[in-house]
Parts: sequence; structure tokens; C-alpha cells
Amino acid sequence: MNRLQTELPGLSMKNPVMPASGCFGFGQEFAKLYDLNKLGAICVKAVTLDERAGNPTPRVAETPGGMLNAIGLQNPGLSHVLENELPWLEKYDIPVVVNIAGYEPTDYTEVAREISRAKNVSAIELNISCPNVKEGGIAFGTHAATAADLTEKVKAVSNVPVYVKLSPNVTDIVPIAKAVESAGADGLSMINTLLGMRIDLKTGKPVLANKTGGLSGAAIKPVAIRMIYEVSQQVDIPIIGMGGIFEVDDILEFMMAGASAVAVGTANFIDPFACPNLIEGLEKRMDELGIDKLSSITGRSSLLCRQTL
Amino acid sequence: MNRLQTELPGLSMKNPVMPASGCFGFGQEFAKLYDLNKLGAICVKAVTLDERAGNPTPRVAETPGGMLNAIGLQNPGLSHVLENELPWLEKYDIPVVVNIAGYEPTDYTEVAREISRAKNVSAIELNISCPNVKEGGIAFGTHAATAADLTEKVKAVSNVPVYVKLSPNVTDIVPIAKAVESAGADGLSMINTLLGMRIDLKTGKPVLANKTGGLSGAAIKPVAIRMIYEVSQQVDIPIIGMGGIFEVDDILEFMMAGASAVAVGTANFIDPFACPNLIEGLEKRMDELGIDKLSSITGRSSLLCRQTL
Amino acid sequence: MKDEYLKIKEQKQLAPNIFQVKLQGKSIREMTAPGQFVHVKIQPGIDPSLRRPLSIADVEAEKEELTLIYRTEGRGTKLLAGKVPGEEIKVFGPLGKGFPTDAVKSGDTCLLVGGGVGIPPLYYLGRQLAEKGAEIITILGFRKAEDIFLEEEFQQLGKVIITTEDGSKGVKGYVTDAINQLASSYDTYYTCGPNPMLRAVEETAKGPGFVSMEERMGCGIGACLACVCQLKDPGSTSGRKYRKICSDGPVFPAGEVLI
Amino acid sequence: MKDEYLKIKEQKQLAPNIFQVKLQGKSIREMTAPGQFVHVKIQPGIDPSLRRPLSIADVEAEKEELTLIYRTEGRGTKLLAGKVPGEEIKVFGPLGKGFPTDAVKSGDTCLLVGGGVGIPPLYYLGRQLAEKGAEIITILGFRKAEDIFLEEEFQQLGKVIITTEDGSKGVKGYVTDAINQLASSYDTYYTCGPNPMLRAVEETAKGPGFVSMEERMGCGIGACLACVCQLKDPGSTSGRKYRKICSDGPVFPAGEVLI
Ligand SMILES: Cc1cc2nc3c(=O)[nH]c(=O)nc-3n(C[C@H](O)[C@H](O)[C@H](O)COP(=O)(O)OP(=O)(O)OC[C@H]3O[C@@H](n4cnc5c(N)ncnc54)[C@H](O)[C@@H]3O)c2cc1C
Ligand SMILES: Cc1cc2nc3c(=O)[nH]c(=O)nc-3n(C[C@H](O)[C@H](O)[C@H](O)COP(=O)(O)OP(=O)(O)OC[C@H]3O[C@@H](n4cnc5c(N)ncnc54)[C@H](O)[C@@H]3O)c2cc1C
Ligand SMILES: Cc1cc2nc3c(=O)[nH]c(=O)nc-3n(C[C@H](O)[C@H](O)[C@H](O)COP(=O)(O)O)c2cc1C
Ligand SMILES: Cc1cc2nc3c(=O)[nH]c(=O)nc-3n(C[C@H](O)[C@H](O)[C@H](O)COP(=O)(O)O)c2cc1C
Ligand code: FES
Ligand code: FES
Repeated sequence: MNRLQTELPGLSMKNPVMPASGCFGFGQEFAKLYDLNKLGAICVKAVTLDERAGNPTPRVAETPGGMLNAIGLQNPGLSHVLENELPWLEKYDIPVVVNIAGYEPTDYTEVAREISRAKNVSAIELNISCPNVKEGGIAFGTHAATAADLTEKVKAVSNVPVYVKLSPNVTDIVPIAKAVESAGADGLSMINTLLGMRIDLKTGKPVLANKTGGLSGAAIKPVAIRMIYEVSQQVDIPIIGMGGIFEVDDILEFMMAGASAVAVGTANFIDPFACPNLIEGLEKRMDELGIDKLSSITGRSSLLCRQTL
Repeated sequence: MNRLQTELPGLSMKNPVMPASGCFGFGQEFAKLYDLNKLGAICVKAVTLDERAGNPTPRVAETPGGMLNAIGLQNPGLSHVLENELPWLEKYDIPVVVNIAGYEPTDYTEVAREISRAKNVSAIELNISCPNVKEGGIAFGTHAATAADLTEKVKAVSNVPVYVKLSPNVTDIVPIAKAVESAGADGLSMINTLLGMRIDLKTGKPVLANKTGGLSGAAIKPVAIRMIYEVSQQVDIPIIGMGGIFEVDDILEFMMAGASAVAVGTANFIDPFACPNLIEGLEKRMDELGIDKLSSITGRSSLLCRQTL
Repeated sequence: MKDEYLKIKEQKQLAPNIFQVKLQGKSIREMTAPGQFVHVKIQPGIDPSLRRPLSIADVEAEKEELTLIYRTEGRGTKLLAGKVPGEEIKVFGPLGKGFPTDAVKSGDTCLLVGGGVGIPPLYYLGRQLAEKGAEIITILGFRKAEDIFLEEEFQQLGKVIITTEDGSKGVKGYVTDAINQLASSYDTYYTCGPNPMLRAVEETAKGPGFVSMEERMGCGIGACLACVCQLKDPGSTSGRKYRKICSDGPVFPAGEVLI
Repeated sequence: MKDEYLKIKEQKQLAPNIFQVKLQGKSIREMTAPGQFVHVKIQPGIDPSLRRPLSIADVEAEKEELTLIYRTEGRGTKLLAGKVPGEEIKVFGPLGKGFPTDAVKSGDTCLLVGGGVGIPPLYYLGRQLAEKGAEIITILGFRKAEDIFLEEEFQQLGKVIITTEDGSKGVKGYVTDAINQLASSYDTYYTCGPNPMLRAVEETAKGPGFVSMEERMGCGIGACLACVCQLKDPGSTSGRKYRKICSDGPVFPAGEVLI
């Protein structure tokens, strides 16, 4: 028995760890460091219909316990990804999740239709939460009805399960999660980055050329845990949890909060071997804590809290 | 000339630094450590009409670069504060800001009416953003109309200026800020804590007895800076900025983002002499950066960005 | 109450996961009351973000030397254990109210009951009580023999009874089993340890006693209300229905607060 | 590319705010190309949260010794300067593409132009070029005389011209003034320094040249797209309109990318 086995719609993973979208490119760089087959799955950078140049630099800034990024969804566009990036990944025996983004619903559906028919794509992550582009992105993720509408449209054309990536920059994430569930989402990814800013005291201007950026890293972990805890009790679809995972304990904390699998973003920059290191450390820690099968702890926290009521 | 002089409605401050509500009690504890007259002002713990017992313990938890708290507005109630806490503060020659909270609008107005007539109260901070109580608190701070309505009622009965303390747990903070401005707020305080959670892996349950708590400390600074930057460009009333101020540079960053004064919360726990230390370090750093008068840098960032358009 | 950089003079391991660090600095002269604690800033910066409360385990005032004894639990104490002599750490204290010893007279018998990392503050207390001429009986509870620390030090102060849960040394069972088996009587007891132990000791031990409590802290000085506990009888006192462990405690008269 | 704990052998100050640290470890044997950089994890934990890119200033392969030279700017470099011999820091590298030297033949003249902390990588480059038998002319730009570092080291490789903005030593003005005053010609130039300097050098210097760029980084290996720059002539190449400074660079042929 593989104690780390994780089964999600479209994703049969030998462990619950995948890199988070945008933090791992299309895998080629990290493949120089270690065998990508070690991963539970891979989630690639956001893909849009046409190539995008992204935002001017500086695109990243350090913050206490975290970082801001405003890459702006730079990517080579759908056809380049279909022709070059995805085929390269075929040599690996891991599920591939493709994060997709767009300006308008038709962008999304076109990308979803094509991508979901690619040979080795196991699932789509519908990015309605990118805070770094003016149109599209987060605009779809902050209103339940808009999010649901887009989900429905994308589901209608997709041949693979669709995970909707939710934005934490909302007053109440639960109705949005419920709405996309009703609209047919197969799962949720949460959380994307919190909108933040830093100012350079010497210039008096924002550090990022885009002024604001998305806050990621350890700093946002408590917000992610809270939102996953809230949402997991109100929806029946599985959650891929992310936001500040750096240590093995973080993975367990996300799962106890309600996640069924996790994604590691910023940590890849601080420890380029973060994913394999975390995967390797999981079983030892499970032994210490007396956890037999990893999948058994998902949502344990809310179950325990309900028992004691 | 006092280069640190800060003038806000009701608050004539010899420097822009005050402790943040809830992190400094009613001043008596820190008065044992240093002369409170060093402060620009003092902001005391939330006061409610009746005494409140607060939440069960544990009430705090550590997070990466920050902390969660779920004190739950424990306080001795209006009359005790009027009879004991405020008179004790009379020996100090600094403006006193009283943070007020309630279950219902009438609670708020009753506290506001009485408190604003106390001899040494310079301003009210209207707390519509406490994430740690079931009723009242944050419920008033997440909808523009509700927030405006409460602001208007409190303004109507208050003898001193009213600063409305905004919640960062919202999709868009600008309309809320504008609504309370229209409703007569004299200023804004921002930000209160972000809603977060931590789970104890050994017990499988949330670390906080209240499950969720408010995230404060360095971790949230970029979110605070971003919100202050956004709001300061859309309202004409001054902003007291807070959220992760630990260093002199942080004060300047908040002011460049758009704050006219700042409050220091969590840092008081990590360095009990944080406020006087920060105040003492301000002028040296202003010299290094060529800042003559501190008040001149408020909103400098957005001014500079507009110039370059 | 000072917040001072103290210099590490010595760092050594006493038992599995139990470390003793000796620190030196001027502010230590103020640390005269056993049962008080200090708030330790493990290292500069925001990681870890909060201070760690640790009890004063011993003080040598003339040498301006403070002893802390701690268990490595999480990130903070693990980092602390990695600090070596010569390094400095910022220590804020002394904080809180310690064990009252004024009422103890020469010839009185004092019972000290400690479990795990509740043991360290009792050592400084024991030394002061011994100086007053009190007779000391110490009961120290551990899980197993290898966890034992400070046994010899307490033996210098008087009689020591060890309890271990697995019976690998001393009385098998809990400290309360040893209390029940005590031949002699005592005038006052002092106890510190995990809450279940404190509750059991309060029920078992007789006569006036003092318990030292633990709670997660923010400020450590009574300003943030993180660390409150409830009075057993809220009606009996000045109006406040709660106590702050950091500033009203950590030591309370037995029976005063809900454990 | 390894991520290894390297041991600090030496830490010394070269000029105001300029430090040199020597590190030792196996992975250093791979650091053969001057112009490459390493990504430094200043200390364990999340403070500071990102790694710091620093150029390889020199390598002694047999001793497995790496030299980094850095200016203390913010929190990360200040913490680094506080590390003492014996301590270990995690270093990931070598990263990026260095200065191409294959085309350089014995007897060629190479011009090295560096400003501030752009100077360090040129030293390792200069040593390799000198070994190839090239003649080296070095122009080093500083603000004022007291800021000068590595002058003697470069003198061992060939002719050195110092420029200072205030004229307190050498040519008064900028490195480009020194380039304009050069009597001799050169076959290839290599430059590293702040962007305004790079732009000016690219305009002033003749013949084939290579510039080394800087940008804020996330991953350091080409995966996050934090550090891109634009091609001057996007039409000319394989389709990508940009370059990643961390992995396609930091060194680019002069004229290839927008500075
Ligand atoms: C008044 C007082 C005196 C104490 N004296 C001692 C002592 O002498 N020796 C000793 O080993 N321990 C003592 N403790 C417990 C000690 O404070 C914790 O073990 C320690 O803070 C854990 O920190 P960490 O970094 O190892 O764990 P982490 O899990 O990383 O700590 C995370 C946060 O929780 C807090 N925390 C965790 N456990 C406790 C706890 N049991 N009590 C209070 N806060 C906690 C930490 O302070 C920190 O803020 C005392 C606690 C109190 C309140
Ligand atoms: C390829 C490359 C090679 C470099 N080589 C050297 C060198 O040999 N010697 C040297 O002194 N400096 C070098 N730098 C610059 C050096 O990386 C920064 O000075 C350093 O990261 C600043 O860190 P800090 O902690 O002092 O400042 P902070 O202001 O605390 O840094 C905050 C964040 O901004 C980033 N940052 C700040 N300034 C720069 C910058 N100029 N370039 C890139 N990132 C920056 C930091 O890496 C960090 O992520 C190099 C930069 C690059 C990209
Ligand atoms: C540099 C960078 C680029 C990112 N790009 C994307 C993206 O293209 N699509 C997306 O859905 N999320 C993107 N994210 C968000 C991450 O996938 C993740 O949700 C977030 O960073 C929180 O996880 P972390 O704290 O582990 O990084 C990006 C994050 C970073 C730091
Ligand atoms: C322990 C604690 C108690 C708090 N109590 C209150 C309160 O009573 N009223 C209020 O408006 N804000 C309260 N806050 C929020 C702070 O005033 C402040 O807005 C927030 O902590 C962000 O600032 P900081 O990061 O500097 O702490 C509290 C914060 C903490 C940490
Ligand atoms: S820790 Fe703040 S009141 Fe006790
Ligand atoms: S730093 Fe990540 S692509 Fe260059």
C-alpha cells in the first residue's frame, strides 16, 4: 500500500504534492535538478490563447515572510504550449494540470477546449484569481455569479476535470466556492495570492513596476488554512491547497484543514529541491504523528471540532 | 520646528506614532516601562457597553512572520473605563483615542456618546472590523451601506472626531472607505487583522479555542500598504496606518503609501520598547533619506506615480 | 523589568530534549523572585515572530548569572538550543509574580511538586526556602528514568522523591501517588507542571499551596489579554472575573483560579 | 547546479560597505565559468524570505574555494556580513550563463569595464583571460577614492585605470571617459555594473562586447519569469521576444537586449 496515494478527479497521484502554477514554468528547469517523476503531479504556468508579454520589471519584491509577484501571466500562448511544452512533458509519468487564463470567457473556453484534448493533460486549473492583470483574471473570481458562469462554460468544452482556482481577495469565499461547485467544477484550488504592495523609500515609488502584486509565501499560510477550512465544510468537491507551504508539517496542516492535495509555490524559489524534499519527509512525520494513510486526515480538523460540540 | 509634528482631526501629535488598539491595554502596563508622553497619541483597547469576558484560551498563536489573536474584545465595559482607565490616563499630555465596539448600532452610539464626553478623549476609533466576535464587529465592516449607516449614527452623537477602523477582509475596500467618508467619518484607521487559522497537528484541531483569529504582524504589511495606497487616492480624510509596523522604515513606507499617522500593534509584544524606539529612530532615517518634514511625505508614492504617467 | 541582551555563558543538555543555558547581564540582578519568568527573543527579526516565556530556574546575583532550563518543542526552543557561548540573546524580565515565601519560617516544611519543564522554577524557589531554614521535600515527576534532570541539585536542598510513569525509577505513577505516600506532613506546597498535574496536585495536597500556570502569551506584561484564566469564585474579589497569567501570575494561591 | 551548505573560511571588509567572503565546499568545483552567479540562502527560515543572487568573484578549484564580494545594501547582505568563519550558508549554483571566452586567443587584448559591485565577476574573468594569454586592460569606476577595491588584484592581470566621480583618484568622471581616453585598441570588451553604466559602455565601447545584467529574481533558474528583459530586435531570433536574465544571462552579447 502506498500511504501517500492521492486520488482526485482526473489525478491519480502517488503523493499529494505538486508544484503550484507559475512557480515551476513548464517543468524543464526543475527537471535539470531532479526527476519530475517524484512529484505527485505537475501544474504548469498559466496559458492564454495568445502569447503574453507580461508586466514590466521589477516583477518581484521581498516582503516579511513572503514575496510579491506581478509577472502578469507572461506565457508563450496556447499553440506554442501545445506544440512545445506539453509534448516535452510526455516523457514523465505524472498527471499534468494546466492553469488557464484569459481576458474574456471565449478566451478561456478556446484554451480549455484545446488544452483538454492534449494527449497528456489530466486536468485544467481555471485561473479566475490572478491579481496582476487588468482585464480577466481576478475580475472573474470575486463575484459568485461571474465565476459560476465561466466555470459552466469551461466545463462544457473540457474533456478533463476542471479545478477552479479561487481568489482570497474576497469578503466571503464560501458563496463563490459553492457557486462554482454548482456550476460543475470538479475541484477547487486555493488560494491564489493576496493583493499587496511595497514602496521603495529611496524612490518613493512602488517597488513593482505594476505597483501592486500578489503576496505569496509563508506569510499567507494562516489565511489559506482558514479559507480551506471554511470552504471544505460547505462543498463536496476536493480542494488542492496552497499558500505558504514550506515544511512537511504545512502539508499536514493543509490536509487537516480540508485539502485533499497540495501545491507548493514560493518554496521552490527558496529551496529548489523543496518538492522532493517535502515528499521524502512525509512518511517519517506521519509515523511520528501516528497517521497511517495520508488521505485519511483530510478535513480531520473540522471533524474533530464537530465531535466535541 | 518639530519635524515629526502630525496634525489630524482631534489629534495634535508630536510624532505620528501611537500604539494600536488592543496591543497596549489602557496604557498602565507600558507606563511601567517608559514615559507614555513620548508617544504621539495612545489608542486603547476596544470598549463595549457592558463588560465582556472574551473568548476561551488559547487566544494567540504564532504564524510565520505574524500572529493570530482571538481575544474577543474582552474589556471591563464602558462605566469601568470611564471611572478607572481614562482618569488614570489624565496625567499624560497625549491625545487619547478610544476604540469602541458593540453588538448593535445602539451599543455603539451609547458608548460613543459617553466616551466622547470624557475629559481626555480626543477621538473615537470606530471598530467595525473585529474578526473575533460572532455578532457586531466585522459584520459592520464588510458592507459599505451598513458601515456608512453606523458611522452616521456614531458621528451624530459624538463630541470628538471619529476614525473608522476598516477591515481588510473585503473584496474591495475603496467603496467602504468612500461610504464612511460620505457618512461623516473624520478619518480612517486601517488595517485591522486578516482572518486566519492554524491547526495543531498533534490534536488535529485549531490552535485557537475560537478556531479562527486575526492575523497581525509583519506578514500583513504588504496588504496594509496596498489598501492604504488604494484608499488614500479616493478619499480626502486622513488615514492612520497600521499592520506590521516593526521598523522605522515601515513607518515611512506607510506614510508614503498614504497614511498621515501610524499605529504599532504586534511589535509591542516583540519589543516592549517598540514605540519609543521607533520614534527615536525617525529623525535619523529622515536625514538619510533627505526628508525634511515628516508630514510632507504622506501620499508621496501616488503623487510620484501620477507625475510619471 | 529590562529588555537586555544577555551573553550566553554555557549551554548544555541535561536529558533528552532538555537543555540548560546560563546567561549573563546586568538586568539579572533584578531577578530575585523565584517563579517569575523571562520573555526571550530567540533571534533578531521576525522568525520566530513571538517571544518565548521561560521560567527563571536559578540566579546567581553576584555573578549576574541566570539559568534557564527548557525543553526543545518547536522552532523557537530548537533555535535556542543551537546558540553557543558568546552569542547574545535579548531577554525581557523579570516578569510576573513569583512564589510567595514571606510566610515561610525557619523550620517549616515545604513541599515542592514539579513535573517536566515545570521543575526548573522550583529549583530557585527551593534554594531560597532552604536559605530561610525551611526543610524541603521535593517530588519530581517524569515519564521515564532517562528523562530525569536536576535530581542531584534538589538533593542538596533536602529529600527528593522521583516518580516515573513507567516505574523505571522511583515511585511508579504520578506525583500525586508520591504525595499520597508521604510519611511526613508539610506546611506549604508549591507546584508547577502541566495542567492535568496541577489539577491533581491541588486536589491531593493539603494546606496552603501555590500553583504556577502556563498559557500562550502575546505581550507577557498584562496588556494584550492573551493569557487570562478564570477565577474559581468570581464573586469573591475586586470585580475582575479573570486573572492574567503573565502579570497577576504565573503563580496563584491554590484554589484561586480555574486550571 | 547544486544546493550545498558551504563553510565560511574568511570574511573581510574591503571598502566601506564592501565585504569579501570565502566559502568552501564540493559544489565549487563546478563553478568554472566567470560571469555565472550563485543564489545564497542567507540563513535558515523565512527571514529574509528570498535568496540573494551574487556573482562568482573568484574560484580556486583545487582548494574548493569560492569568493563572493558584495555590498551591504539591505537586510540580507547585512546579515551575511555578520557571518563568521566556521558558519555555513546554503549556496545554490553555479547559475546562468557566464562570459564567453572561447573566441579569445593568446595575444588578444580584452577590455574589462566594471562599476561598483559589477566589478567582482570581472576578476574571475580576467584571471581566466590572462591564463589564455590575453592582454588585459581594466577600467574600474567608483564614486570616490575610498570606495576602491580589487585595484591591486586587477593590476596583477594587466593595466588598470581607475575612475572616480569626484576625481579623488584616477580619471575624474565615469568609466566611459576612460574608454574614450584609451590609447590602445582592444578586441573584445566585457562589462558589468549598474544599468546606466552598461548603457553608456555599450554606446561608447567598440567591437564585440558582452554585458552582464541585474534584475530582481525569484527562482534564479528560469522558471518564474521574474527577471526577464526584452530583446532589442525581437524579430531576429527564435520566436521568444524576451530573455531571462537568470538563465539566458546574466551575460548577453552587447546589443542583444534592451538595458
Ligand atoms: C510562565 C511560563 C513559564 C514557562 N517556563 C518554561 C520553562 O522554564 N521551561 C520550558 O521548557 N518551558 C517553559 N514554558 C513553556 C514554554 O514557553 C514553551 O515550551 C515554549 O514557548 C515553546 O516554544 P517553541 O518555540 O518550542 O514551540 P512553538 O510550538 O514553536 O511555539 C509556538 C508559540 O506557542 C507558544 N507556546 C508553545 N507551547 C507553549 C506553552 N507550553 N506555554 C506557553 N506558550 C507556549 C510559544 O511561546 C510560541 O509563541 C513556560 C511557559 C510559561 C507560560
Ligand atoms: C546576477 C546578479 C549578480 C549579482 N552579483 C552581485 C555581487 O557580486 N555583489 C553584490 O554586491 N551584488 C550583486 N548583485 C546584487 C545583489 O543581488 C543585491 O545587492 C542583493 O540581492 C541585495 O540584497 P539585500 O538583502 O542587501 O537587499 P534587500 O533590499 O533586503 O533585498 C530585497 C530583495 O531585493 C533583491 N534585490 C535588491 N537589490 C537587488 C539588485 N541590485 N539586483 C537583484 N536583486 C536585488 C534582493 O535579492 C531581495 O530579494 C547581483 C545581482 C544579480 C541579479
Ligand atoms: C512568481 C509567481 C507566479 C505565479 N503565477 C501563477 C499563475 O500563472 N497562475 C496561477 O494560478 N497562480 C500563479 N501563482 C500563484 C501560485 O500558484 C500560488 O497560488 C500562490 O503563490 C500561493 O502559494 P505559495 O505561497 O506556495 O507560493 C504565482 C505565484 C508566484 C509566486
Ligand atoms: C492581541 C491583539 C488585540 C487586538 N485588539 C483590538 C481591538 O480591541 N480593537 C481593534 O480595533 N483592533 C484590535 N487589534 C488589531 C490591531 O489594533 C491592529 O489593527 C492589527 O493588529 C494590525 O497591526 P499590527 O500588525 O501592528 O499588530 C488587536 C490586535 C492584536 C494583535
Ligand atoms: S500575555 Fe499579554 S496579557 Fe498576558
Ligand atoms: S528568477 Fe525566475 S526566471 Fe529568472
